[in-house]
Amino acid sequence: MKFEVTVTLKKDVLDPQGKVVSQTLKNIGIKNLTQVRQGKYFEIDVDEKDSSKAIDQVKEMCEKLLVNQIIEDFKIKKAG
Amino acid sequence: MKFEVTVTLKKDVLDPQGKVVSQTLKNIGIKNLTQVRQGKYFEIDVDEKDSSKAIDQVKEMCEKLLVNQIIEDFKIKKAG
Amino acid sequence: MSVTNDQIKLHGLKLEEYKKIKDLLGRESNLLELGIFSAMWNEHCSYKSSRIHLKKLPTKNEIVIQGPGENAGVIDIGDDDAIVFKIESHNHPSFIEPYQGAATGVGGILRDVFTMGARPIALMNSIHFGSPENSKTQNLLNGVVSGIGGYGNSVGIPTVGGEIKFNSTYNENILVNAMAIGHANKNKIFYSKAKGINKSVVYVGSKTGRDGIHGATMASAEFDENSDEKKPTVQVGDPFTEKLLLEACLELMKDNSIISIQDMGAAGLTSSSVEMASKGKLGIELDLNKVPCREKNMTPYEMMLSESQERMLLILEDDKEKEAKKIFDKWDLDFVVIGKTTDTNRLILNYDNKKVADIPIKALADKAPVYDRSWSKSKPIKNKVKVKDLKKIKIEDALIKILSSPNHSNKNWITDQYDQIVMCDTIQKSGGDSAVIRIHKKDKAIAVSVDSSANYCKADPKVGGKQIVCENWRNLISVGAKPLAITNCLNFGNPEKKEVMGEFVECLEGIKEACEFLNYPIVSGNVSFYNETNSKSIYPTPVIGGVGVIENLKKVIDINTKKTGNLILIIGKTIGHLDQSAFLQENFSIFDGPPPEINLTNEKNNGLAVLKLIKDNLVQSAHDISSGGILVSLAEMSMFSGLGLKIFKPKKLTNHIEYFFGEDQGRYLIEISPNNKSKVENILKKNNVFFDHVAEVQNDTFEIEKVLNLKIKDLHFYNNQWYKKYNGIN
Amino acid sequence: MKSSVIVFPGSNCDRDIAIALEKLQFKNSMVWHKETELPKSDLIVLPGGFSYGDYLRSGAIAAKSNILSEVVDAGKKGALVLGICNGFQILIECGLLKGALLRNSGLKFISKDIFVKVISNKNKFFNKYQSEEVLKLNIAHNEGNYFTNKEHLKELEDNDLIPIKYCNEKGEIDSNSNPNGSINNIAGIFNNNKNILGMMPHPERMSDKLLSSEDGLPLFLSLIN
Ligand SMILES: Nc1ncnc2c1ncn2[C@@H]1O[C@H](COP(=O)(O)OP(=O)(O)O)[C@@H](O)[C@H]1O
Ligand SMILES: [Mg+2]
Repeated sequence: MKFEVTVTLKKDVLDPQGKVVSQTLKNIGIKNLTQVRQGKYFEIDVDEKDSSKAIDQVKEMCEKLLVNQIIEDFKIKKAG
Repeated sequence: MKFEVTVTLKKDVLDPQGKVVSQTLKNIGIKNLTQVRQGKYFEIDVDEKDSSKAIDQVKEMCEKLLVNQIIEDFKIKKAG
Repeated sequence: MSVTNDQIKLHGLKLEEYKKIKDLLGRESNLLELGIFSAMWNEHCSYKSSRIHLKKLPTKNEIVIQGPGENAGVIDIGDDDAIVFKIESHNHPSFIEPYQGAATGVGGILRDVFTMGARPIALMNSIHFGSPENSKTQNLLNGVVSGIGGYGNSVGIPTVGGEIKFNSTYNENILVNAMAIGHANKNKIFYSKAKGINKSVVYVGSKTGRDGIHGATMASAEFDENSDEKKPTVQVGDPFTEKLLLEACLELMKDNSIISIQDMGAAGLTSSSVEMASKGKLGIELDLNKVPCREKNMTPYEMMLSESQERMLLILEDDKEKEAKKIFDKWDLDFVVIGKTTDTNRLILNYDNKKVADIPIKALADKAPVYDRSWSKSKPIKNKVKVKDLKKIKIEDALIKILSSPNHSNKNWITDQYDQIVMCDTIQKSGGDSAVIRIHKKDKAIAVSVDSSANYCKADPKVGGKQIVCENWRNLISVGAKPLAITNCLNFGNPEKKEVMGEFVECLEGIKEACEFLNYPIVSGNVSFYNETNSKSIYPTPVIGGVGVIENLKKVIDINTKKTGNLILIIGKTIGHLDQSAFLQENFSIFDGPPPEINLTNEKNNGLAVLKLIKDNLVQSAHDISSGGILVSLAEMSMFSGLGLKIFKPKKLTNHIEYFFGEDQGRYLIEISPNNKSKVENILKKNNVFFDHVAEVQNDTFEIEKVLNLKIKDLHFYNNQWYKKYNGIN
Repeated sequence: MKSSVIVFPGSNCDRDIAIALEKLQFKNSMVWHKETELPKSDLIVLPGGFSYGDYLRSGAIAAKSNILSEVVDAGKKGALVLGICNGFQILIECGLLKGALLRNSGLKFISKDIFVKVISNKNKFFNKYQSEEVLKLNIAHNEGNYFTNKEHLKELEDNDLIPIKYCNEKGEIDSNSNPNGSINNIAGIFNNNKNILGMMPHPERMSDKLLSSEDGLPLFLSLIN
């Protein structure tokens, strides 16, 4: 079963990358840009047929390793 | 209008991060894990009401800066 | 609208303290003012528990240009060169978020150095973790190390050394102390003292966000089970912006537009503006609507207490704004005039055309509480440990055990994550006794070392305090440097406890005594109290960062043995003090007994003699003897060079274990050519220095006849295993 | 010889390389990234460091700067271009060199002295080295793990476009002597014309005996004809 996990910085936490990226986009002529925030993305494949069990496993991965919960939030989605 | 952009390494490109992450997950006792691939995630906010114009703008950002199309693919989604 | 008792407590202030605030204001304070007071009056900013003791330290001599009281200390190293340096703790933030905590610690100390007009030329650190088996340690270790590297590497300042120690006393409270060293022209030092009325107060650097609001308060509060709730106060560092800020500030400093400059560190805009005004005996008035903000709808309270990183406050000469702004524009940094100096002696804050705070500067600075906290005399351990099975242990096994222990293992795993070479002036990287950094384009260098000995300080605070200063002095001498001055970071538990305060007072007495005797003044420092979790304080851990000068680059010495047939002499007397030694800790898990005594007269005499021998070109390599005693120090020299040693048995001391592993102080190993033997011996005799022959350099084998026989590659093997295993690398 | 060192916000080896070049009597100019014109130069250097904080992808943002289009033009016309470390990453991002520099296989920043073997000295940059010579250089990077597709790899190998590979002290090229996971131990590559070189190790850090070795100097000497 495949999952897509997105990890984003919590609101109000400084995103130095997003800041530089959005400045650069403006510099190279992109208009109407309000904000860019950068996060991480994982495609995770687990060998488990039970969907709720699988989600629990992915959640465990996030909590134990993938996400720094002090500054980041995460979302798990079953891949289409 | 808000968009979510995911950028992933092309299939045949080595993903050293994904590899180490999945090894580490196994080491800390996660079972049933088949594969992890790591990518980037952007939340992009554009000041444009016309949805198709906005998407074009985000696409332009991807092509001009956010994505290295030699090794990466991307997907754009309107944020819920 | 007055503040409630709950709000007062939440701000870490005592009710008596609030009473004093009311008296100083002549009225109740509003919430914003309370926040400002809490930031200025907390332990971290006000030094309320330590101030009266710090005053006793020696801080002046002929080479000190600026002692404590500024962002960093400044010393004169001859010609027009000045060295600017300071050490600072980031313990609590690093425990909560190791990567960002350590990274922002490095960022903060760099700003302290470049605000004074110095280009940073090196970074050092002292990091202490709990026992490796503790479940939190590995994650903290990895995070802190990559945070330190991540920041310094990116800014492009070499991280050239430091120390790392494991001890269960830090299980719930790690120590992360970062030191920065900069180089300036001694006639172009910049200070934080404001001068002149109606001068522009300028905000430069990153925008203000909601980072670390109450960070300074956090640094002064002990941890408990609820510390998790304090998490969102973590600041995120942006080394890229720091690099821009560094270059922009140094560019602006080339002319004379800056009257006063101060980084925004703990308590951000509050402490920087108050500090400038207080030192200049002036007032300051700010228009908070002008403060560059990252988020919408930030309140005055948030702006004043935010600890967003990579920001500075400047006071500029008249008519210099335009040129200055050009520089900051070039580096893509905010540059906004947010206020002016006044003659009111008050901090006045305006927001939306209303006055939102009005506080006498004196109330925030000079009138901050100072406590003479009660303290109890420590009871130094006097009884020596008796070990029954001492002689049953084989010297070879004991050596291997020490070399492969976490505390004595090779630290390459860590230092390979630090760029030690960038700037191309690193003459000696970490691994030796001191780092050596050339003064750019000159023929001279400085040496830097960072040291601590928590176990010694716990067993006997005063002796421990003396010992670290001496060990630090020795490390500088060992590379051929003349020790000049130190900075210190005093990491202690809860000062409201008598025993902890006692440890503090006595450690400081020891430090003072040694510094005075060695003419080794303290020019800057930091105090970190409340290193305590669930009422358990850490061992007293003062950290000393010393700087010395090497006037001629040809006279730099390292610990690499050079040539077979050369002799190794030991300088200083060996009695065989095993208590508190690495030997007892690693082989018997004994952490008891008194620390080795310090004899300051011998210390100075031995050190100056070694320095003289180095100056006379009589020494080919040198190493001080510290943790692990003679045998471990010899092994370290061998591992560095790849050359073996034939080690002689002691003539007098019959207990070989005591001889080889004792940790008597004031000792060095020096390598000399046999041709210079009598010359060296004469100098040592003339100076009343005790010495002996301990070994001869040979190929490949590290041996004591019939006792120990190891190949250098075996030494490497044992010394290199631990980190790899610990981090699961094959 | 005239050289230009391009300075980006976040570059931090610009001063180091300038010193090495000046030591060999190059007439060097520092060129700020916002400039729109390159001074006339025989050699253009993109130095190491963390341009734009290495944010997004290392080198990606610097590749969009004003001056880079000038560098690309000059490179395509045959000017000598040298990208070291972050400079190599920029050359890849702007398309002057092919392939990708991924995260180090150990996912950690690595800074240490390493060895590389000169695989090919028949070019402008390595002609003062012996073929097969083993050099001690220093690396310091997060993303130096070179990767490219099979066809391009073959092209590189077949046309002598890989001048240096990571090896051990004895010159053996194997996985133990590969610090970052680079494919085929590649430490640097050329474009097809061999006028553009990208390399991860820092030759400028090995240009002063007092600091370590002088193994980096012949590279700059090679350029002086
Ligand atoms: N243990 C100490 N020894 C000497 N000076 C100290 C010590 N602790 C603090 N200081 C001095 O007190 C002043 C305030 O320090 P600190 O609040 O850490 O400064 P900053 O706000 O720049 O971080 C500095 O000048 C510092 O050098
Ligand atoms: Mg400061």
